[in-house]
Amino acid sequence: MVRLTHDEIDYHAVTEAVRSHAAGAVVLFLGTVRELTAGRQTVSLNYDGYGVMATRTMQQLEVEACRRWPVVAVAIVHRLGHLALGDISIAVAVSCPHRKQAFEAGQFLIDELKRTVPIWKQEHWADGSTEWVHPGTGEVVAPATVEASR
Amino acid sequence: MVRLTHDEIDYHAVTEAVRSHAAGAVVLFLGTVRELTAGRQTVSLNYDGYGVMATRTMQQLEVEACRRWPVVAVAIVHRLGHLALGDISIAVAVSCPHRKQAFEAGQFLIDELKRTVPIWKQEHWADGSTEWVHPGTGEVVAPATVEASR
Amino acid sequence: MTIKVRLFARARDLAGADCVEVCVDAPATVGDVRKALLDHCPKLAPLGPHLFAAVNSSYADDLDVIPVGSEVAFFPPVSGG
Amino acid sequence: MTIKVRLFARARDLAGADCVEVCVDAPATVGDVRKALLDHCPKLAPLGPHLFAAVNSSYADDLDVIPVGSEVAFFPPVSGG
Repeated sequence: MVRLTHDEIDYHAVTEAVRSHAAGAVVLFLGTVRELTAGRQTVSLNYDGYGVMATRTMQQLEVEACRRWPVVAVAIVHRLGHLALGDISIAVAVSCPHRKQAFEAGQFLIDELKRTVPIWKQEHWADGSTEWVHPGTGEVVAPATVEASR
Repeated sequence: MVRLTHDEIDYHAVTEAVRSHAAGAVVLFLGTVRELTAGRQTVSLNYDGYGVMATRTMQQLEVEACRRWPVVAVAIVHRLGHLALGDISIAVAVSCPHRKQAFEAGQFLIDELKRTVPIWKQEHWADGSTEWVHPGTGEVVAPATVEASR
Repeated sequence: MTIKVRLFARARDLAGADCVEVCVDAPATVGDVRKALLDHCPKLAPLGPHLFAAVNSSYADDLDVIPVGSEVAFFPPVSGG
Repeated sequence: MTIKVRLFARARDLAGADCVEVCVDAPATVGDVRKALLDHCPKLAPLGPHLFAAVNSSYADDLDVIPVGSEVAFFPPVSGG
Protein backbone atom coordinates (compact mmCIF):
# COMPACT_ATOMS: atom_id res chain seq x y z
CA MET A 1 0.00 0.00 0.00
CA VAL A 2 1.46 3.35 -1.07
CA ARG A 3 -0.25 6.72 -0.96
CA LEU A 4 0.25 10.46 -1.22
CA THR A 5 -1.71 12.80 1.02
CA HIS A 6 -2.06 16.47 1.82
CA ASP A 7 -3.33 15.65 5.32
CA GLU A 8 -1.47 14.80 8.50
CA ILE A 9 -0.05 11.29 8.35
CA ASP A 10 -1.71 8.83 10.74
CA TYR A 11 1.33 6.63 11.35
CA HIS A 12 -0.67 4.40 13.68
CA ALA A 13 -2.86 3.40 10.73
CA VAL A 14 0.24 2.97 8.53
CA THR A 15 1.74 0.62 11.12
CA GLU A 16 -1.47 -1.34 11.73
CA ALA A 17 -1.65 -1.92 7.96
CA VAL A 18 1.48 -4.10 8.08
CA ARG A 19 0.93 -5.99 11.36
CA SER A 20 0.33 -9.71 10.86
CA HIS A 21 0.53 -13.03 12.69
CA ALA A 22 3.08 -14.01 10.04
CA ALA A 23 5.45 -11.23 11.11
CA GLY A 24 7.65 -11.12 14.18
CA ALA A 25 9.11 -7.73 13.32
CA VAL A 26 7.71 -4.37 12.27
CA VAL A 27 9.96 -1.43 11.40
CA LEU A 28 8.44 2.03 11.03
CA PHE A 29 10.41 4.98 9.71
CA LEU A 30 9.14 8.52 10.12
CA GLY A 31 10.70 11.53 8.45
CA THR A 32 9.94 14.65 10.47
CA VAL A 33 10.57 18.34 9.80
CA ARG A 34 13.83 19.24 11.55
CA GLU A 35 14.52 22.78 12.71
CA LEU A 36 18.26 23.03 11.94
CA THR A 37 20.13 22.11 8.76
CA ALA A 38 23.83 22.99 8.67
CA GLY A 39 23.20 25.79 11.12
CA ARG A 40 20.29 27.32 9.18
CA GLN A 41 16.87 27.49 10.80
CA THR A 42 13.79 26.08 9.07
CA VAL A 43 10.37 27.49 9.89
CA SER A 44 8.38 25.24 7.55
CA LEU A 45 8.64 23.08 4.44
CA ASN A 46 6.65 22.72 1.27
CA TYR A 47 6.57 19.41 -0.62
CA ASP A 48 5.68 19.21 -4.28
CA GLY A 49 5.19 15.91 -6.07
CA TYR A 50 4.62 14.52 -9.55
CA GLY A 51 1.68 12.52 -8.23
CA VAL A 52 1.12 9.77 -10.77
CA MET A 53 4.82 9.04 -11.20
CA ALA A 54 5.54 9.26 -7.46
CA THR A 55 2.82 6.73 -6.72
CA ARG A 56 4.01 4.43 -9.49
CA THR A 57 7.65 4.67 -8.35
CA MET A 58 6.71 3.89 -4.75
CA GLN A 59 4.73 0.88 -5.95
CA GLN A 60 7.81 -0.33 -7.82
CA LEU A 61 9.88 0.05 -4.65
CA GLU A 62 7.35 -2.04 -2.74
CA VAL A 63 7.58 -4.77 -5.38
CA GLU A 64 11.39 -4.68 -5.30
CA ALA A 65 11.49 -4.91 -1.48
CA CYS A 66 9.18 -7.94 -1.62
CA ARG A 67 11.51 -9.53 -4.16
CA ARG A 68 14.61 -9.00 -2.01
CA TRP A 69 13.26 -9.81 1.45
CA PRO A 70 10.50 -12.07 2.81
CA VAL A 71 8.25 -9.08 3.32
CA VAL A 72 4.82 -9.68 4.82
CA ALA A 73 3.51 -6.17 4.10
CA VAL A 74 4.64 -2.65 3.16
CA ALA A 75 2.88 0.66 3.73
CA ILE A 76 4.23 4.01 2.55
CA VAL A 77 2.53 7.38 2.90
CA HIS A 78 4.18 10.61 1.77
CA ARG A 79 2.72 13.98 2.62
CA LEU A 80 2.66 16.91 0.18
CA GLY A 81 1.96 20.59 0.72
CA HIS A 82 2.85 22.79 3.66
CA LEU A 83 4.45 21.18 6.75
CA ALA A 84 5.28 22.79 10.08
CA LEU A 85 8.27 21.98 12.31
CA GLY A 86 7.99 18.46 13.71
CA ASP A 87 5.35 17.36 11.18
CA ILE A 88 5.72 13.93 9.60
CA SER A 89 6.59 14.12 5.90
CA ILE A 90 6.86 10.37 5.33
CA ALA A 91 5.93 7.12 7.04
CA VAL A 92 7.38 3.81 5.82
CA ALA A 93 6.26 0.63 7.58
CA VAL A 94 7.40 -2.89 6.75
CA SER A 95 6.81 -6.24 8.43
CA CYS A 96 8.86 -9.42 8.06
CA PRO A 97 9.21 -12.70 9.94
CA HIS A 98 12.51 -11.56 11.50
CA ARG A 99 13.96 -8.23 12.54
CA LYS A 100 17.10 -8.08 10.40
CA GLN A 101 14.97 -8.44 7.26
CA ALA A 102 12.59 -5.73 8.44
CA PHE A 103 15.40 -3.26 9.18
CA GLU A 104 17.07 -3.93 5.83
CA ALA A 105 13.83 -3.66 3.86
CA GLY A 106 12.81 -0.48 5.72
CA GLN A 107 16.15 1.18 5.10
CA PHE A 108 16.10 0.14 1.44
CA LEU A 109 12.63 1.63 0.96
CA ILE A 110 13.42 5.03 2.44
CA ASP A 111 16.88 5.21 0.81
CA GLU A 112 15.48 4.43 -2.64
CA LEU A 113 12.45 6.63 -2.13
CA LYS A 114 14.69 9.61 -1.42
CA ARG A 115 16.80 8.77 -4.46
CA THR A 116 14.12 8.10 -7.07
CA VAL A 117 10.58 9.19 -6.16
CA PRO A 118 9.70 12.52 -7.85
CA ILE A 119 8.91 14.63 -4.80
CA TRP A 120 10.66 17.91 -3.95
CA LYS A 121 11.20 19.78 -0.74
CA GLN A 122 11.19 23.56 -0.50
CA GLU A 123 12.81 25.08 2.58
CA HIS A 124 11.25 28.11 4.19
CA TRP A 125 14.14 29.58 6.15
CA ALA A 126 13.87 31.74 9.22
CA ASP A 127 15.41 34.66 7.27
CA GLY A 128 12.31 34.74 5.05
CA SER A 129 13.89 33.16 1.98
CA THR A 130 12.70 29.99 0.32
CA GLU A 131 14.78 27.39 -1.48
CA TRP A 132 14.02 24.26 -3.45
CA VAL A 133 16.29 21.41 -2.43
CA HIS A 134 17.78 19.90 -5.58
CA PRO A 135 20.88 17.90 -4.60
CA GLY A 136 23.79 18.11 -7.01
CA THR A 137 22.63 21.12 -8.98
CA GLY A 138 25.23 23.34 -7.38
CA GLU A 139 22.59 25.88 -6.49
CA VAL A 140 23.38 25.98 -2.78
CA VAL A 141 21.10 28.94 -2.28
CA ALA A 142 18.35 29.32 -4.86
CA PRO A 143 15.86 31.74 -3.37
CA ALA A 144 12.76 31.43 -5.51
CA THR A 145 11.23 34.46 -3.81
CA VAL A 146 14.12 36.69 -4.93
CA GLU A 147 14.01 35.12 -8.39
CA ALA A 148 10.30 35.83 -8.71
CA SER A 149 10.74 39.49 -7.77
CA ARG A 150 13.38 40.24 -10.44
CA MET B 1 12.86 6.27 28.90
CA VAL B 2 12.73 2.51 29.50
CA ARG B 3 9.89 0.57 31.09
CA LEU B 4 8.46 -2.89 31.69
CA THR B 5 4.71 -3.41 31.59
CA HIS B 6 2.14 -6.17 31.89
CA ASP B 7 -0.34 -4.17 29.80
CA GLU B 8 -0.70 -3.78 26.06
CA ILE B 9 2.04 -1.59 24.64
CA ASP B 10 0.82 1.77 23.35
CA TYR B 11 3.41 2.22 20.60
CA HIS B 12 1.91 5.54 19.59
CA ALA B 13 2.88 6.92 23.02
CA VAL B 14 6.33 5.29 22.73
CA THR B 15 6.86 7.01 19.37
CA GLU B 16 5.52 10.38 20.48
CA ALA B 17 8.00 10.25 23.39
CA VAL B 18 10.94 10.52 20.97
CA ARG B 19 9.57 13.02 18.43
CA SER B 20 11.39 16.36 18.46
CA HIS B 21 12.09 19.39 16.29
CA ALA B 22 15.75 18.42 16.62
CA ALA B 23 15.15 15.07 14.88
CA GLY B 24 14.57 14.47 11.21
CA ALA B 25 14.26 10.70 11.62
CA VAL B 26 12.34 8.38 13.92
CA VAL B 27 12.76 4.61 13.79
CA LEU B 28 10.30 2.41 15.65
CA PHE B 29 10.82 -1.33 16.03
CA LEU B 30 7.99 -3.59 17.17
CA GLY B 31 8.43 -7.22 18.09
CA THR B 32 5.17 -9.09 17.60
CA VAL B 33 4.08 -12.64 18.43
CA ARG B 34 4.56 -14.70 15.28
CA GLU B 35 2.48 -17.80 14.62
CA LEU B 36 5.10 -20.05 13.00
CA THR B 37 8.66 -20.84 14.15
CA ALA B 38 10.55 -23.44 12.15
CA GLY B 39 7.26 -25.04 11.17
CA ARG B 40 5.87 -25.20 14.71
CA GLN B 41 2.70 -23.32 15.58
CA THR B 42 2.58 -20.91 18.50
CA VAL B 43 -0.74 -20.20 20.23
CA SER B 44 0.62 -17.74 22.80
CA LEU B 45 3.76 -16.66 24.62
CA ASN B 46 4.65 -15.94 28.21
CA TYR B 47 7.43 -13.48 29.07
CA ASP B 48 9.19 -13.57 32.42
CA GLY B 49 11.66 -10.89 33.48
CA TYR B 50 14.12 -10.09 36.23
CA GLY B 51 12.54 -6.68 36.63
CA VAL B 52 15.12 -4.56 38.39
CA MET B 53 18.02 -5.91 36.34
CA ALA B 54 16.10 -5.76 33.06
CA THR B 55 15.26 -2.10 33.66
CA ARG B 56 18.83 -1.30 34.63
CA THR B 57 20.25 -3.13 31.59
CA MET B 58 17.87 -1.32 29.24
CA GLN B 59 18.92 2.00 30.78
CA GLN B 60 22.56 1.09 30.13
CA LEU B 61 21.71 0.34 26.50
CA GLU B 62 20.05 3.73 26.17
CA VAL B 63 23.19 5.41 27.54
CA GLU B 64 25.41 3.44 25.18
CA ALA B 65 23.27 4.30 22.14
CA CYS B 66 23.47 7.99 23.07
CA ARG B 67 27.26 7.66 23.32
CA ARG B 68 27.58 6.05 19.87
CA TRP B 69 25.06 8.07 17.86
CA PRO B 70 23.70 11.66 18.03
CA VAL B 71 20.50 10.37 19.58
CA VAL B 72 17.79 12.91 20.40
CA ALA B 73 15.67 10.47 22.43
CA VAL B 74 15.13 6.77 23.13
CA ALA B 75 12.03 4.99 24.41
CA ILE B 76 11.87 1.25 25.12
CA VAL B 77 8.91 -0.64 26.54
CA HIS B 78 8.98 -4.42 27.02
CA ARG B 79 5.86 -6.35 27.89
CA LEU B 80 5.82 -9.25 30.37
CA GLY B 81 3.19 -11.90 31.09
CA HIS B 82 0.83 -13.62 28.69
CA LEU B 83 0.75 -12.49 25.04
CA ALA B 84 -1.58 -13.61 22.26
CA LEU B 85 -0.69 -14.02 18.58
CA GLY B 86 0.07 -10.66 17.00
CA ASP B 87 0.55 -8.88 20.34
CA ILE B 88 3.46 -6.49 20.68
CA SER B 89 6.16 -7.78 23.04
CA ILE B 90 8.57 -4.89 22.61
CA ALA B 91 8.61 -1.36 21.23
CA VAL B 92 11.91 0.44 20.66
CA ALA B 93 11.78 4.02 19.38
CA VAL B 94 14.75 6.24 18.66
CA SER B 95 15.07 9.67 17.07
CA CYS B 96 18.17 11.24 15.51
CA PRO B 97 18.90 14.19 13.23
CA HIS B 98 19.40 11.84 10.23
CA ARG B 99 17.97 8.50 9.17
CA LYS B 100 21.12 6.38 8.96
CA GLN B 101 21.89 7.16 12.58
CA ALA B 102 18.35 6.33 13.65
CA PHE B 103 18.37 2.97 11.84
CA GLU B 104 21.76 2.04 13.29
CA ALA B 105 20.84 3.07 16.83
CA GLY B 106 17.49 1.27 16.63
CA GLN B 107 19.04 -1.94 15.38
CA PHE B 108 21.77 -1.73 18.04
CA LEU B 109 19.18 -1.31 20.80
CA ILE B 110 17.04 -4.30 19.83
CA ASP B 111 20.04 -6.51 19.03
CA GLU B 112 21.70 -5.80 22.38
CA LEU B 113 18.42 -6.02 24.25
CA LYS B 114 17.86 -9.52 22.90
CA ARG B 115 21.41 -10.47 23.81
CA THR B 116 21.68 -9.04 27.32
CA VAL B 117 18.41 -8.00 28.98
CA PRO B 118 17.21 -10.67 31.47
CA ILE B 119 13.82 -11.47 29.99
CA TRP B 120 12.71 -14.93 28.90
CA LYS B 121 10.14 -16.16 26.44
CA GLN B 122 8.07 -19.30 26.98
CA GLU B 123 6.43 -20.80 23.91
CA HIS B 124 2.94 -22.27 24.22
CA TRP B 125 2.79 -24.57 21.23
CA ALA B 126 -0.35 -25.68 19.43
CA ASP B 127 0.31 -29.28 20.54
CA GLY B 128 -0.26 -28.21 24.15
CA SER B 129 3.36 -28.26 25.27
CA THR B 130 5.24 -25.32 26.68
CA GLU B 131 8.91 -24.53 26.30
CA TRP B 132 11.24 -21.88 27.68
CA VAL B 133 13.46 -20.45 24.96
CA HIS B 134 17.04 -20.52 26.20
CA PRO B 135 19.36 -20.24 23.20
CA GLY B 136 22.49 -22.36 23.32
CA THR B 137 21.47 -24.68 26.11
CA GLY B 138 20.98 -27.55 23.71
CA GLU B 139 17.53 -28.21 25.10
CA VAL B 140 15.75 -27.99 21.79
CA VAL B 141 12.53 -29.22 23.32
CA ALA B 142 12.24 -28.69 27.04
CA PRO B 143 8.58 -29.14 27.86
CA ALA B 144 8.17 -27.74 31.36
CA THR B 145 4.67 -29.20 31.57
CA VAL B 146 5.99 -32.72 31.09
CA GLU B 147 8.80 -32.04 33.55
CA ALA B 148 6.35 -30.82 36.17
CA SER B 149 4.19 -33.92 35.85
CA ARG B 150 7.01 -36.39 36.43
CA MET C 1 4.54 17.71 -33.44
CA THR C 2 3.60 19.62 -30.29
CA ILE C 3 4.51 18.07 -26.98
CA LYS C 4 3.25 19.22 -23.60
CA VAL C 5 6.03 19.17 -21.01
CA ARG C 6 5.19 19.15 -17.33
CA LEU C 7 7.59 21.00 -15.04
CA PHE C 8 8.08 20.70 -11.28
CA ALA C 9 9.66 22.43 -8.32
CA ARG C 10 12.38 24.96 -9.24
CA ALA C 11 12.02 24.15 -12.94
CA ARG C 12 8.39 25.24 -12.73
CA ASP C 13 9.34 28.38 -10.80
CA LEU C 14 12.04 29.33 -13.32
CA ALA C 15 9.77 28.71 -16.30
CA GLY C 16 6.87 30.46 -14.59
CA ALA C 17 4.52 27.64 -15.66
CA ASP C 18 3.77 24.05 -14.65
CA CYS C 19 3.33 23.02 -18.28
CA VAL C 20 4.81 24.32 -21.51
CA GLU C 21 4.30 23.28 -25.15
CA VAL C 22 7.27 22.74 -27.44
CA CYS C 23 7.43 21.85 -31.14
CA VAL C 24 9.70 19.05 -32.35
CA ASP C 25 9.97 16.94 -35.46
CA ALA C 26 8.45 13.47 -35.13
CA PRO C 27 9.72 11.00 -34.15
CA ALA C 28 11.27 12.95 -31.30
CA THR C 29 13.69 11.77 -28.62
CA VAL C 30 13.84 13.00 -25.04
CA GLY C 31 17.00 14.89 -26.04
CA ASP C 32 15.13 16.68 -28.81
CA VAL C 33 12.48 17.79 -26.35
CA ARG C 34 15.09 18.84 -23.79
CA LYS C 35 16.75 21.08 -26.41
CA ALA C 36 13.41 22.55 -27.51
CA LEU C 37 12.44 23.14 -23.89
CA LEU C 38 15.67 25.05 -23.11
CA ASP C 39 15.29 27.10 -26.30
CA HIS C 40 11.72 27.92 -25.30
CA CYS C 41 12.57 28.73 -21.66
CA PRO C 42 16.11 30.16 -21.49
CA LYS C 43 15.64 30.71 -17.75
CA LEU C 44 15.89 26.94 -17.29
CA ALA C 45 19.52 27.02 -18.45
CA PRO C 46 21.07 26.81 -14.94
CA LEU C 47 19.14 23.55 -14.36
CA GLY C 48 19.48 22.26 -17.93
CA PRO C 49 22.05 19.50 -17.47
CA HIS C 50 20.51 18.52 -14.12
CA LEU C 51 16.96 18.05 -15.36
CA PHE C 52 15.67 14.49 -15.28
CA ALA C 53 13.15 13.42 -17.86
CA ALA C 54 10.17 11.12 -17.46
CA VAL C 55 8.01 9.65 -20.19
CA ASN C 56 4.71 8.17 -19.08
CA SER C 57 5.83 8.18 -15.43
CA SER C 58 9.13 6.37 -16.03
CA TYR C 59 12.60 7.89 -16.02
CA ALA C 60 13.87 8.30 -19.59
CA ASP C 61 17.24 8.96 -21.25
CA ASP C 62 17.91 11.57 -23.89
CA LEU C 63 18.16 8.81 -26.53
CA ASP C 64 14.71 7.37 -25.77
CA VAL C 65 12.12 7.96 -28.46
CA ILE C 66 8.86 9.45 -27.21
CA PRO C 67 5.75 7.50 -28.31
CA VAL C 68 2.86 9.54 -29.68
CA GLY C 69 0.46 10.62 -26.94
CA SER C 70 3.00 10.31 -24.15
CA GLU C 71 3.09 12.40 -20.99
CA VAL C 72 6.51 14.06 -20.77
CA ALA C 73 7.95 15.73 -17.68
CA PHE C 74 11.23 17.41 -16.78
CA PHE C 75 12.30 18.04 -13.20
CA PRO C 76 15.39 18.74 -11.06
CA PRO C 77 16.93 16.19 -8.68
CA VAL C 78 14.38 14.85 -6.19
CA SER C 79 14.39 15.59 -2.46
CA GLY C 80 11.40 13.82 -0.96
CA GLY C 81 11.32 11.69 2.16
CA MET D 1 26.93 -17.30 55.34
CA THR D 2 23.47 -17.82 53.86
CA ILE D 3 22.81 -16.37 50.41
CA LYS D 4 19.41 -16.07 48.80
CA VAL D 5 19.57 -16.93 45.12
CA ARG D 6 16.83 -15.76 42.79
CA LEU D 7 15.98 -18.10 39.90
CA PHE D 8 14.15 -17.37 36.64
CA ALA D 9 12.45 -19.07 33.72
CA ARG D 10 13.39 -22.73 33.26
CA ALA D 11 15.82 -22.59 36.20
CA ARG D 12 12.92 -21.64 38.45
CA ASP D 13 10.73 -24.37 36.98
CA LEU D 14 13.43 -27.03 37.46
CA ALA D 15 14.16 -25.91 41.03
CA GLY D 16 10.46 -25.58 41.79
CA ALA D 17 11.08 -22.24 43.50
CA ASP D 18 11.85 -18.66 42.49
CA CYS D 19 14.29 -18.25 45.36
CA VAL D 20 16.51 -20.74 47.25
CA GLU D 21 18.92 -20.27 50.11
CA VAL D 22 22.41 -21.76 49.99
CA CYS D 23 25.19 -21.81 52.59
CA VAL D 24 28.75 -20.82 51.60
CA ASP D 25 31.88 -19.79 53.48
CA ALA D 26 32.51 -16.04 53.48
CA PRO D 27 33.95 -14.41 51.43
CA ALA D 28 32.17 -16.31 48.68
CA THR D 29 32.63 -16.04 44.94
CA VAL D 30 29.93 -16.45 42.32
CA GLY D 31 31.52 -19.84 41.53
CA ASP D 32 31.14 -20.91 45.16
CA VAL D 33 27.45 -20.04 45.08
CA ARG D 34 26.98 -21.77 41.71
CA LYS D 35 28.45 -24.99 43.16
CA ALA D 36 26.32 -24.75 46.32
CA LEU D 37 23.23 -24.06 44.19
CA LEU D 38 23.78 -27.13 42.00
CA ASP D 39 24.43 -29.28 45.11
CA HIS D 40 21.22 -27.95 46.65
CA CYS D 41 19.11 -28.38 43.46
CA PRO D 42 20.45 -31.34 41.46
CA LYS D 43 17.62 -30.85 38.97
CA LEU D 44 19.41 -27.72 37.75
CA ALA D 45 22.30 -29.88 36.47
CA PRO D 46 21.23 -29.79 32.77
CA LEU D 47 21.35 -25.98 32.89
CA GLY D 48 24.38 -25.74 35.19
CA PRO D 49 27.07 -24.65 32.74
CA HIS D 50 24.61 -22.41 30.89
CA LEU D 51 23.42 -20.45 33.93
CA PHE D 52 24.38 -16.79 33.95
CA ALA D 53 24.96 -15.10 37.29
CA ALA D 54 24.05 -11.57 38.34
CA VAL D 55 25.11 -9.76 41.49
CA ASN D 56 23.16 -6.62 42.34
CA SER D 57 21.65 -6.51 38.84
CA SER D 58 24.95 -6.78 36.97
CA TYR D 59 26.29 -9.80 35.14
CA ALA D 60 29.02 -11.49 37.21
CA ASP D 61 31.77 -14.05 36.56
CA ASP D 62 32.47 -17.11 38.68
CA LEU D 63 35.61 -15.42 40.06
CA ASP D 64 33.76 -12.32 41.29
CA VAL D 65 33.50 -12.01 45.07
CA ILE D 66 29.99 -11.37 46.36
CA PRO D 67 29.74 -8.35 48.68
CA VAL D 68 27.75 -8.87 51.90
CA GLY D 69 24.09 -8.03 51.47
CA SER D 70 24.12 -8.53 47.68
CA GLU D 71 21.19 -9.74 45.60
CA VAL D 72 22.30 -12.82 43.69
CA ALA D 73 20.47 -14.37 40.72
CA PHE D 74 21.07 -17.27 38.34
CA PHE D 75 19.27 -17.64 35.05
CA PRO D 76 19.49 -19.40 31.68
CA PRO D 77 20.29 -17.57 28.41
CA VAL D 78 17.90 -14.70 27.79
CA SER D 79 15.26 -14.60 25.03
CA GLY D 80 13.43 -11.30 25.37
CA GLY D 81 12.56 -8.89 22.62
